[in-house]
Amino acid sequence: MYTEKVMDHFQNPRNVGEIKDADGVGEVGNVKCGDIMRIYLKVTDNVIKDVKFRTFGCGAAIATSSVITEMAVGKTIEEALELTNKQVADELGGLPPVKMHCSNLAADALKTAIEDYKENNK
Amino acid sequence: MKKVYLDHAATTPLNPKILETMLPFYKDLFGNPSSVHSFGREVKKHVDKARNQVAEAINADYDEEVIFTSGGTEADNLAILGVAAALKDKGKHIITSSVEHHATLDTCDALAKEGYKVTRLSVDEYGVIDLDELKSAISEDTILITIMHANNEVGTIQPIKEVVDIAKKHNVYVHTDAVQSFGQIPVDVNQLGVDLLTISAHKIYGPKGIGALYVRKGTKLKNTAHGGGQESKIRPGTENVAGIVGLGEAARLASTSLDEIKDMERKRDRLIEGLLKMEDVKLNGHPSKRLPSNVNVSIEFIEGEALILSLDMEGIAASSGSACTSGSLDPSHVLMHMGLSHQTAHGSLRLTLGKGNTDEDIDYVLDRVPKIVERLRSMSPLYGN
Amino acid sequence: MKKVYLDHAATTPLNPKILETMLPFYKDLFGNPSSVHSFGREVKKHVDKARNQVAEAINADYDEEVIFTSGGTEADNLAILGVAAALKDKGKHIITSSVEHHATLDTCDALAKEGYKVTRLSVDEYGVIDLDELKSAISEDTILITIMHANNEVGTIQPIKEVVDIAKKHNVYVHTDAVQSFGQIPVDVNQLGVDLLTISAHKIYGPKGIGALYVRKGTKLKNTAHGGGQESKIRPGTENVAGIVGLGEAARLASTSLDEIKDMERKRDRLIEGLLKMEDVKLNGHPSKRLPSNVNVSIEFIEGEALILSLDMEGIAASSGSACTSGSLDPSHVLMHMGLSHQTAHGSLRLTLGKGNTDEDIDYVLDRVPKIVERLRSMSPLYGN
Ligand SMILES: Cc1ncc(COP(=O)(O)O)c(C=O)c1O
Ligand SMILES: Cc1ncc(COP(=O)(O)O)c(C=O)c1O
Ligand code: FES
Ligand code: FES
Repeated sequence: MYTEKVMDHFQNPRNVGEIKDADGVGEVGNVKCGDIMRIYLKVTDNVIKDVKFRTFGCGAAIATSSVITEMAVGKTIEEALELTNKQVADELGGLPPVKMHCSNLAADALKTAIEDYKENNK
Repeated sequence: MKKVYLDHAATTPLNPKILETMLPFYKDLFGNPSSVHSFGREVKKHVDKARNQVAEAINADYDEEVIFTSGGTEADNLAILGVAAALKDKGKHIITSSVEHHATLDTCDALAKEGYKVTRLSVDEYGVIDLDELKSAISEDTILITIMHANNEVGTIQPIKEVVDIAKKHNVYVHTDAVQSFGQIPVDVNQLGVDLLTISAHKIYGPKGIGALYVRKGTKLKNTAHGGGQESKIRPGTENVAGIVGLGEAARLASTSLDEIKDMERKRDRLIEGLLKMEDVKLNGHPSKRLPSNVNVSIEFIEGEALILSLDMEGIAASSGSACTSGSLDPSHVLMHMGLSHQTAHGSLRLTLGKGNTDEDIDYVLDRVPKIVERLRSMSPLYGN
Repeated sequence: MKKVYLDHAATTPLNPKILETMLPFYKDLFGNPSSVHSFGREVKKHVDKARNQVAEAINADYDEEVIFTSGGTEADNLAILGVAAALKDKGKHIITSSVEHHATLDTCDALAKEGYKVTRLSVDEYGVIDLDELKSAISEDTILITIMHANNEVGTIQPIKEVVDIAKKHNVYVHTDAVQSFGQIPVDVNQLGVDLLTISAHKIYGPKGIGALYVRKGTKLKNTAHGGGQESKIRPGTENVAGIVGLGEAARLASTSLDEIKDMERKRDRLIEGLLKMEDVKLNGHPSKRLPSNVNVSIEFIEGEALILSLDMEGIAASSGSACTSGSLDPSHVLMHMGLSHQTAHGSLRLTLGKGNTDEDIDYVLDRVPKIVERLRSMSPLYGN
């Protein structure tokens, strides 16, 4: 069902938690299956220095949250905004078809957090 | 790693004694029961014997009232579509409940698309149907009431006898899906009074892919498949002989071992008690009108699949009301109809006991679940602060 | 007593190697393939593997084109009813032949009662359909042509590739029942070009109660049963896992052992030759477009069932076109449509070879049949003087 990489990220999720003085916070929810994903960002000189997440959701939801935090760290805001849902899924070695919308969630949550950062730094 | 299987409502291991009775039909006794020659006649006898075993186990009056099918799903389909087709000139109204198995729900939905009227009775917070609602739902046009004997997710037992009492006054057939109840609580077609009843072998330590529909003598039922003369022409196709023999033996063993059930109930209650010690955990289903095997709790702030996967890594096989994994992403229709919120329904955990589970299994589960729940909650944006 | 089984068209013994592959699924690997936990996931892999084995054996492009069913009968039903339901707005005309298996014939009859138009193509004296008749039967309204690959009674092989060529010009789906041909002659869905194809495990040394329908990608087919999400939602119900694994292995072995067939053909021809030495005996079916396993002769002045019972007493398992025993008293519809008289059709003998039959078996049969025939003829008012 899930690839080894999905299971690894599910079992040992990277960057779980919160950032107290985050520069940006994004939360998205998926109406269909009720998951909620919250992403916290720390940004210095336009580069994402730290990302943390909290997720209520299935194995895929947790794994995509985890992997996107890894993918985002070290990227500029512009680069991070270009991360796509498909890239997230590919990074995990693929997701079951019914779970594909979960990867949308991860990319969306990151984008929402970046929007929030931009809003805060206008 | 320790392995604890607590998903007996999904399927049970095959009892080795039952396998033993099946093996000859994979070896020398390979004939086709429809054949005239001795290879066939010999096998036919065993198909007849299995039919008798099932009939006796559910206290049917005639062996021929038992029609073998490829499982519970097919038996439910046959009961509902078969009665609908046979009685379509009498009426086009079917009554079911909102918490049925998909084999029943989806079949009723299919009929609804063909112009039948389907009433889905609501259930209370415990998952029990309302008999008054049933009474007022019955009309001249009603041809069938199909209500499951016990629910597969929350284990709630429905008042089938009372349903039959009401139905009889209006001359309406009653079908019950006894897939989960058979082998756990008494299933007696005459005591219940039903006209049709579904069982499935793989829930009672028999093989997968074989089940039966009980059809009371005289009940009007149209075949839904077409072909040879097998199963009184109601269900054509060369018989799954080994499966049938296995179901016969499984039914025989199921009906004679209701004693072990008391001990299962005790273990179930230990599990429930232990799980309810965690904060924000609630029992789903009825506290007493409940299958001896069934534990179903909602654990707030976490999602079912994540919990199942984590338990799996500890060797514990469980399931969740959350249907995330089975193609649909909607939370359990059963829990939703019992009034749970979307989110709470998503965080359900079903543990279903079997004959092989020990008290050590319960200890192990009660040790691991709280740890896993804590870990998942610590990841959840819904929890804490 | 010597036992000679010559009724492989009715069912085959299970190959012990195939049983070996099935047994783990009756033991440790008992999980439900739909379960999320490892007990389920492990089993799911083997269901997928079996699907791949079947797909490869019939040269399907995608594994998902294989839908497991409870046998050939269900697969035929699903193909015909499923296409009829899916395309009912396109048209309501179905073409079949007059010599199909009852699983096809009776399903078409059921549709005819529901207002579909069914054309039953006639056959020549050898049981072969007429392609010109097919051409003129196709109309705007035609949605499906279902013609069997090889006949179960007389072994006649139909020109399916040519049927497909004609059908393609009119954009009409073709289904073929390959239950008898698979494992005996090449069955390649792409070479044949069919859209749907039926196979059954118990005719190819696999277990009873499991079969498959090949459904070419993109083919419109409506599910006929309703429930869980198994088999791409086309065929719900907990999978007969052991059966599926057995079918997978049987399909693999069937497709790689077409060599043994040559030797079977030689034995078949010995049998035919020997039987034709008797007076007033005639071969039924095509002399060359014929399954390697099939012998079917009409023996004048005697009745089939009496012959079968007599052979049985000598340990020989055979069958007859006479349907005396299977509920109906009419003689074989296949033989009648091939132009045999009522009386001649009643006196048919079908011997179908399997991999286990030896030349000694043939000798034994050729020794006993004439004696039995003589005895029965001496009792017949139609014979002699
Ligand atoms: C209540 C109920 N009905 C029907 C079924 C379907 O039976 P089967 O798995 O034999 O198709 C099940 C099991 O999945 C069930 O729990
Ligand atoms: C040509 C043909 N089609 C269909 C079937 C039915 O298959 P099953 O016995 O698996 O239901 C048979 C065998 O009885 C057959 O010979
Ligand atoms: S959380 Fe429901 S599908 Fe991912
Ligand atoms: S001869 Fe007796 S039934 Fe046909």
